[in-house]
Order: sequence, then C-alpha cells, then structure tokens
Amino acid sequence: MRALFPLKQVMGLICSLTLTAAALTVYFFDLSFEAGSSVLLITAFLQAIIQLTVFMHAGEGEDKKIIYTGIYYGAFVALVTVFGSLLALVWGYY
Amino acid sequence: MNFFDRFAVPNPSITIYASMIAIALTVIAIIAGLTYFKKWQYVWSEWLTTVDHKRIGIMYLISALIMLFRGGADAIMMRAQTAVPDNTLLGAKEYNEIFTTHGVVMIIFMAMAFIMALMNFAIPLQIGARDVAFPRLNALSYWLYFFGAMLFNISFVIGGSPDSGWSSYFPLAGTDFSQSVGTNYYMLALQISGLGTLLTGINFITTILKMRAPGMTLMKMPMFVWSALVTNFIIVFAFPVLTVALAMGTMDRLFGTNFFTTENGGMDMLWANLFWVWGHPEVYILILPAFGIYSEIISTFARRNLYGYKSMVISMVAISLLSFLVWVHHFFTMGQGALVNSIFSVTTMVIAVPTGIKIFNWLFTLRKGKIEFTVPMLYTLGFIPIFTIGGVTGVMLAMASADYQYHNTMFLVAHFHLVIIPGVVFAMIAGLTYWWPKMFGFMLNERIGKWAFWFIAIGVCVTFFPMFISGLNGQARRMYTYSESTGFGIWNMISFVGALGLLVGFILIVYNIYYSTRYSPRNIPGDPWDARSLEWATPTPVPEYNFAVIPHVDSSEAFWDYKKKGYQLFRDPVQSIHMPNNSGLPIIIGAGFFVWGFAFVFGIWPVVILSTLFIFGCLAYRSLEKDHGHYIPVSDIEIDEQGGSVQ
Amino acid sequence: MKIDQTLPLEYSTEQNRLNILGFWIFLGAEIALFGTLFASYFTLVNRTGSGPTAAEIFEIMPVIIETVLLLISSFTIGLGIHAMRLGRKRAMLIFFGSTLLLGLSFLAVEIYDFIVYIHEGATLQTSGFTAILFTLLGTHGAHIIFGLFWGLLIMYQIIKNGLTPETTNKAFIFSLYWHFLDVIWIFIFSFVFLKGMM
Amino acid sequence: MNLRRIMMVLIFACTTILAGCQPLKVLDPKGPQARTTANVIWISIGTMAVVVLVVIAMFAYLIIKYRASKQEEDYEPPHIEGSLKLELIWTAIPVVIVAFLSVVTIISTFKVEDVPEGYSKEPLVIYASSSNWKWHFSYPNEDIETVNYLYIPTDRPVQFKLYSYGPISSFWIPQLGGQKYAMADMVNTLNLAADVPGEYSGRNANFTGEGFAEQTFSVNAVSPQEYTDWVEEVKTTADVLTKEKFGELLQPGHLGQSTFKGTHLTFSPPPENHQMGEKSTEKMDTDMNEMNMGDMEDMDHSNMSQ
Repeated sequence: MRALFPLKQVMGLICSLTLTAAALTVYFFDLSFEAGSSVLLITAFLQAIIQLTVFMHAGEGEDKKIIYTGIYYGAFVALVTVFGSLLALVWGYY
Repeated sequence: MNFFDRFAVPNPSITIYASMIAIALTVIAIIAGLTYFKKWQYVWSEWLTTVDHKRIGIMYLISALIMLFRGGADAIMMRAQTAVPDNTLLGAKEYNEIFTTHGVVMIIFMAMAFIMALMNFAIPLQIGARDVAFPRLNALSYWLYFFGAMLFNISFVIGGSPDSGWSSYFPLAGTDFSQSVGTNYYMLALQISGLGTLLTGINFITTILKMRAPGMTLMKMPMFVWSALVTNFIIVFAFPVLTVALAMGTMDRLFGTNFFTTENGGMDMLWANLFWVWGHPEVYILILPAFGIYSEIISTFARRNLYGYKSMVISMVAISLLSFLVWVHHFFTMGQGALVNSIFSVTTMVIAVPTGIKIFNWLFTLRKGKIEFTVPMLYTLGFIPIFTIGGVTGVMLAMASADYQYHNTMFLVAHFHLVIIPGVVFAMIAGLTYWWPKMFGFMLNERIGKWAFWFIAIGVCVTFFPMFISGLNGQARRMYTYSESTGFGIWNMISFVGALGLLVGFILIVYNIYYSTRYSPRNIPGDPWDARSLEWATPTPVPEYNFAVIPHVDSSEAFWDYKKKGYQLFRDPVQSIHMPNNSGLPIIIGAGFFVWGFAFVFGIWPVVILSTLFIFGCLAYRSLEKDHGHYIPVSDIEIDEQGGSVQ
Repeated sequence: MKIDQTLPLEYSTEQNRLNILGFWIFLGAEIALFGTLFASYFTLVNRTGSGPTAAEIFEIMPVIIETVLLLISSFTIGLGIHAMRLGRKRAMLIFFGSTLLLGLSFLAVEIYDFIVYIHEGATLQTSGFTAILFTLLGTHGAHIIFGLFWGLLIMYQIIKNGLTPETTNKAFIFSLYWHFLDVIWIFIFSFVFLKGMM
Repeated sequence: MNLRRIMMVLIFACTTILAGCQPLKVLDPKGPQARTTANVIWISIGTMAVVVLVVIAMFAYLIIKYRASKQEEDYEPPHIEGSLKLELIWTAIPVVIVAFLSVVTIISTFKVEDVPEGYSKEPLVIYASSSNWKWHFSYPNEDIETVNYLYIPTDRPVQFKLYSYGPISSFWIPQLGGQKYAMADMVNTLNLAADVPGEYSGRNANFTGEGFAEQTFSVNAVSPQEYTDWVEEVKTTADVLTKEKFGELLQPGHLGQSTFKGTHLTFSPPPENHQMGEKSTEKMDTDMNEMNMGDMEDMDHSNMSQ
C-alpha cells in the first residue's frame, strides 16, 4: 500500500493545498491591491511549477528541453497577450 | 426572416448565377469523369485516404493553385472596377464581398495551403524521415483545411459572402451591420481550417525535433527545415488566439453575447486586438518558410553553401519572438496614446534588424558563387530588391506618427502586397518549380517559366508602386469607387495594367504546367538541379517509404558532401520498413466538420449536435481501432531501388 | 514494433515518445488559448454594463470546494500513473476512477455555481463581463467534460487490453491533460475568483 | 540586368513625382501636425532610399560579377561559413538606423498627439461623430452643428472629440494631420490645426460598409473674422436641430451638407466611461466641465454682444 503513495507526490499535494490556503489570505485579510496581486501571482505560478515538475514529469524524459521550450514559449505568448492587450485596450487610455 | 430565405444570396447578379452554374457543372463533370474512367477506386484508395506526406503535399498544392485563381479573379475584378473614376462595373456591395474574399482566400486558403504543400512534401525528405510523426493527423489537417475552404467558398452561392473585410472588424461584422450569414461563414470556415493548421503545427514540430536522420543535429538542418520549425512554433502559439477570437465572434453573432458589441460592456476594440495578436504572427508564418525556400534555392544555384548559417538561424528565432510583440501597429490610430504607440513602433522597427541580416547573408551567398539563372533562382533574385522596397516601407509604416497618415490607405495596400507577393508568392512558385521534378518526375519548361517570371515581376511593380502615390494623395483602401476630381484615376489605371500583366504571368504558369506535362522528357535523374540537401538523394519518383535506408548526416549539406567529398550517406543494410496504413477516417471527420460548420452558419442546431456527436464518435472509434500499419518486406524494397536511385 | 525495455511502458516505443512530445506541444497551444481567454477576461472584467459585477456574484465556498476537488483529483491521477508504472493495474484503475469521480463532483459544483449566477441576473448575454466569465469557465468546464469521457474510454481499454505500451501511453497522456486542467483552474481560482473578491 | 533597370526607372519616377509637379496631399501640409508628419515621412523616405540603393547596388554588382556565364567551366565556388565581423556590421548598421528612426518616431508621435504649440488661444472643441455614412460636427461652445462640412479658424488649434453612431470609422483630413478612430463606446481626442486658409477634403478612412466610399466631408479653414461671421450667420439662419431631426439624420444613407442651430450633445450625449475605471471617469468629468465652462463663456459672449 505504501508503495502506491510516493512521498514526492504526497508532498506535492500538501504544498498545493498550502499554497491554496496562502492564496486565500487575499480574501480573508484586507490586503492592498499590490500586495494581494503579488500573493496571487506567486502562489499561482508556484502551484503551476509543482504540477509541472512533480505530477506531470515534465523533466524526466529525453525531450526535457523541448518540453520546457514549449512551455516557456507558451507562457511568453500568454503573458505578452495579457499585458499587451491591457496596455493597448485599457492602460493606454489613461 | 423565413427559414429558407437565409439560404438565398442577398445581392444576386449575373456573375453569381454564372458561378452557380459553373460550380454545378464542374462537380457534375468531376463525378461523371471519375465514373466514366472508373477511377473512383483509384482516387479513393490512392489519394483521398492517403496518409503519405508527399501525396498530402500534392493535394495541398492543387487546392492552393485553385484558390490562387479564385483569389486572383477577385483581384482582377477589383482592379478593373477601380481602373477609372466613377466606374459602375461592380456595385459597392459586390466590391465589398470581393475584396473580403480576396483577402481571406489569398491568406488563409492560398498562401497557407501553399506553405503546407511545400512543407509536407519537402520536410520529411530533407530530414531523412519516412513520414511525419503523425501521418493520419496530417491527413486530417489537410481535410480540415479542404472542407474549411469549401465551406468558405460556397458562401458565394448559398447565403452570401462575407463583406466586412478580411479583418472583419466588429461592430461592422456584428449582426447590426452585417445581417447576411456571410460573416458566419467567415467565422466557421476559418475556425475549421485553423484547427487543421494547428494540428499541422504540432505534427511538424514533433517531426522535425524527433525524426531527423542520425547525425543531423539542429545546427545541421537545411535552412528550410529550420524555417519550418520556427514557423510551426509560431503556428502553435498564434492560432489558438484566432480560435478564441473566432469563437467569441461566432457567439456574438449567433448567441447574442456582448463581447464586441457597443453596449452592455462589449468592446469592439477587443476583436481588432485579438485578431492582430494572431494576425501579425500569421504574417511571419507566411514569410519564414519563404525565407527558408530562398535560402535553399540561393545556395543551390549560386553553387555555394549558405553564408552565415548561424546568424540566419538566430535571426529567424528572433523574428519568431518579436512577431508576437508588435501587433498594436495595426491600429496605432485607435487612440491608445503616444506612449503605447511609441513602444510598439520600436518593437516593430526592431524586426528590420534580423530581416536585414538575412538579406545581407543572401547577398553574400551570391559572392564568389557561380550563379545560374534558372526559374527558381530568378524568382529568388527578383525577391531581393522588390522585397527590400516592400520591407523598408514597412519600417516607414512602423513609425506611429507617420502611420496616422498611411493607415487604411493604398500606401498600406502597396506595402503589404510588395512584401507578401515577392515574399510568399514568389517563394511558392520558386519552390514549386524547384521541387516539381521530385514531385512529378519531369521538369517544368524553363523558357515559358522565364516569360512567366518577367510578367509577374514587372507586373507586381507596375501594379503596386502607383498605390504608394495614390495613398499619399489620400486614397483610402477598400473604396469601390472615387470621383474624377480626386486625381487617383491615373494611378489606378496603371495598377490595372500591372494586374493584367500578373494575370498573363499566372496564365503562363498554368500553360507551362500543361505544356510540360505533355512534352517534357520523363527520364530525369534524381538530382536534376545538382542540389545540396537530402531530398535529392532519393530516386525519382520517390518511393512510398522515401529512403530505403535511413541516411547518416554529418553536415548541413550532407548530399553535397556525398557527391563532392565521397561522404557515405547510406551505411545500414536494407531492412523491412514499417509504414502506416491508409485511412478513410480523416476525410470522414473532415466531412463531419463541413456539415457541422454549415449547420452552425445557419443555426440548424439539431444538425450541429448530431455532427458534433458524429465527430466525437469518429475520435472514439479511432482510439479503439487496432491498426499497427504494415511492413514492406526487403524483397519489395530492392525491386523498387533498381531504377533511378543514386545509391 | 521496437520496444525499449529500459523505459517505462508509456515511453517504450518510438511512436509513444512522439505521442507524448506531440501532446506536450499541444498543451503549449492550450497555454496560448487560455492566455487569450485570460487577456480578454482582464480587458472585459470591469465592463459590466447594466449587469452585476464580479464581486456581486462570486461566492467563496463553492470555489474553495471546486479547487480542493480538482487538486485532489490531480493528486489521484498522479498516483494512478505511479501505480501504472509499478504495473499494478487494479490500483491504477481505482485511482483513475476516483479521479473521474472527483472531476464529476467538480462539474456538479461548477454547474451549481452557474445556476446561482443566472439566478442573480448574470447570463451569457447580460454583459461583456458575464460573456467572458462564462466563456472562460465554460471552456475549462468543457475540457473537464471531454476529459471524463476520454478517461472512461481509456479505463475501458485498460480493463480490456491490460497495461500495454499503447494503453499506458494513452493513460499517461490523459494524465498530462488532467494535470494541465488543474493548472488552468489554479489561475482561474486566483485571478478570476480571488482577485474578483479581493 | 533587366529587372534592375526597371526598378531604377520606377524609383526615379516615383521620387520625381513625389518631389515635383503635383504635390500629394499628405506631403502638402496646411497645418503644424501634418507638417510634422510630412517631415517624418521625408526623413524616413530619405533614410530608406539609402538602404534600398545600397542593397540594390550590392545586389546588381554581385549578380553581374558572379554569374555562371562569366565564370570558368571548372570554377568551384569556395565553402565559406560566414564572417562574424561582417555579420556584426550588418547587424549594427540597422540597429543604428532603427535607433535613429525610433527617436524621430517617439518625439513626433508625442508632438502630433498633443495640442499644437505656439497658439495663444485655447483649442476650439468640435465633437465629430460618424454615422452610416455621414459626419456630424457639433460645436458645443458655439452651439451649432453641421453635417459633412466644417468651418475652422486658422488662429487656434482645433480639438476633435471623435465617436461613432455605427461601425468603427476613421476621421482623416490628410492635409491637416493623421487619422484617428471614431468608435461607438468611447470618445477619442484628435488635436489638429490649420494655419493656411483653404478648403481641404476629409473622409472616413476605415471601411464601414456599403456607403463607405462616399463618406467624405470638406473642411473650410478661414480667418478668425470669417469664422465668427459664419458662426453668427448660422445662428441667425439655421433651423434648430431637434431630436427627431437628428434621428432622421442617423438613418443609413448619404446626405449633402446641412447646418443646424443647437447640437445633438444635449439629447444624445457622447459615450461615457469607456474603461469604467476611476481615472477615466475623472477625465470625462473634466471634459464635461470644460464643455460647461465653454457654454458659460459662450453665454457671456452672447450676452455681451446683445
């Protein structure tokens, strides 16, 4: 039975739940916009990294480099789209 | 509106009725011809169900050529209408439909398909592979593209074409201002073919990264392979943006949502923004493979290795990243202020740097070469000066303050045609001529080809240079007519003459295909151009499995080294070869998507639901199917290899 | 088919390795897809027209439940893959089954959420904000629904054919998909719900 | 080569036409903003002409010198990997050019977005709204409205407030400055000025459907005195713009020019609160304040003249 619950993955789950709880502080405490956003950014990206490395085995195969290149590229495009759109459609008008 | 009224064409005219009859006759002719010559079996088992990348490439090629003529007919009609002031050849509505379909057909269904054609045909051969990573997915990609294109093209005769520009800006494209189903067609046809393109992107990245011949490290790949790799990365990350934008547009039009409306919090600018987040990388999706083809052709016919291989690669990777950082330059005039515009001006101009590096590297490849002016080389050499002019006007357009004056004018139209035609169309014709002997086993006639080149090269300049001037004189784009007092008349007339030249050029290309099919000698060697990369190491015609023995590679020009330095390409003994089986599933799923799209356009929801279930059913069937492909025994391989093999 | 015994079953053939890499690249495309949805969400979030705002309709409890359900399902499918590598078919099937059940409960809570929103006057057609909210959540939810059917199909094949290079390959790819949906949910949880209620 | 010769002739023809006989509208500016952009365009044409000439000269030289027919039969072109030095050179030169053009762009963009300098008077505010396929011009301070034509004085900058009663349109007077979009859910600001009296053509440059080609208007730039006279004349002769009348004007179609007393701003106000953010609300408030102040000034003015 023990073999079915490897420590790494159990720790991963505990980390995930802890980070979720940490993120919830922005709801239960009255944080400033900047502080709240920073907490969310940090917890969200940490969670994503845990999923990728612990659960998705992103770094285990021979294609590690390609996989990470793909993810970085995707993240780059997503971030550029998000912030560029905000820049062009919202912030630019102030 | 009555249910059946929506299927009627909103502004019928003689041309539309004529095309209806023409389409019907063509379909009947094809069906009758196939039946009469008893070719159904052959067409179905050898082509429609094929998973062979070479055949899929050829099917892409035929589709692209048909679309080229559809889009070209639109272009000629546009130039004819605007050739003289106050012309009444076409009405405003017809003109609007024509320029919209011209844009969509040329970009999505012609240029993209042409690129897919050449990538499909050449990439596996160039990396020494037997097929792509997912052959069946590749066939599905083609059929999604094909049925998307068909769906878009029937809009002309059922329900009306889209008429709000290829960029389809909301709220003009919304239901308030575009009541016909035309824009629904636009949304769904692009969605379906876009899905096909995305799958191709995934397929080719995997193929190029995982299936290269032993020894071919990334920095030993031919330049066309590099350009295809970079392009497919852009495809994979840019097309989802289009998917989302189209889905939102479809929902606005059919489900009454408020994404791009002007009330209840909708934001019309968001469409423009998302469209160009995809649209600008799309430009590089078109141009980068072209750069790759030029690199191959220049080094082949200058008889020299490509100058500055490393900086070519670095500059392409740089372009691929920068291409995602510049889209706001398509709407500098939207009012986002000087700071935002300055940022995007600078990022846009920065793209000129890697592009400049490539131009100079090509020029220096010519240096100390031994230049032969074959047809592919002529297009490549024609590309350099015309593209440079198109490119530098791009830098001019990138300057936000000046763009306020160029935006939406014929200056812009001149710029992007002078980039896309020498950049993409020249490359496609060059690539077509270059790889034609490998595809079909005979050469295209050089003399007719050269005539076609001169008509096209001069035609492009004569058509588009005058637009710079009329644009600076205040002619906005997409105007179906103008008054004589504007003074635009002379420039538009010159453009029309140039367009006729282009028409002659393209007709010559078709004539060349006809002529060469009839008269060209068939016994050509596997390497007729004395070229440098691995596709020429195969016999002509290329066997199903491409390479009897997978080659070993030690440099970016392995085949050249094999010919000149006695380098050993094929070292392993012949073994039986595993190949995938043909499958009817891709075309069936594609047809399912066609029905789905058509029903969606007209909001026939029961059919939408049924076809959705059908598509998922096909996927489930595929998952449960046991199909491990087949083996070609050694005896068959050796029989094939007697003949034109270079081994 | 050449089977490399030194690697886990799901990696053991050339085609399997291609499939896994191809799926990773597909996930890259999904990142761009959801990135675009997020970009649209952030642009439209304050454009509520005459409809309710984010703070007015969001509730914390269902969201916390959904998050925990999905996190645990991500954990169980991770265990499923671990069991698969140990060759323990029954354990793997149990873990996969619980994953799908957790996914189903997640969907139930999400549908409950949607009903609440609609009762509070936030339908798909109400405003720019509600349109993108339903589209973003709906796209994620549709992925989960697709995943449920896909997962069932894979369980069926494993029951029928056992742990072969083919079935393990499919199961592994499915696990990547499921983890990915969890990652997306974490971003929805943080930047849609928590930010909206901050 | 044939091609090169044709290109040279064409480029030469283009430049002579650009420089000479008949001035092109964009390069024939009648106001400070258009002059700035025209200068930018000339700078960029000059810079780019050098680039094009260098590339084409090198290109011509290379294809003539290294063509196969001039080479010996057994000439084997050498294998050259590339040269870091040369490649750095043709990276560095474009970088310098781009840096130069970037500076030009940034300075000029901020300049043309701003109110033109050197005027003692406050800008004249005109609300320009498009509908299919017309332009409505409201002068809130003067309390008059015109359709498809404009009168502007030459001694003060003009600030256009742009919005649309339909699809995205683009407001463009080539001889006075660049264009900007008019959209249905927000107000954009475009600062122009005319310093030479004359009649200029303006149009919608962004495709808006069937009647787009004819969506034009004319701009009469006149001396301050003439402008005041015109305003007075309109006020005494024109009909009042009622809500019903404005509703008729908005119907899709083409209209000639017409003139009204009163503006539609009172009963059909421009879109507000584009971004729903606090700052943008403040901005709109100040706009409205300006407008009210303008109205008051106008009232004072009319009181005085009475």
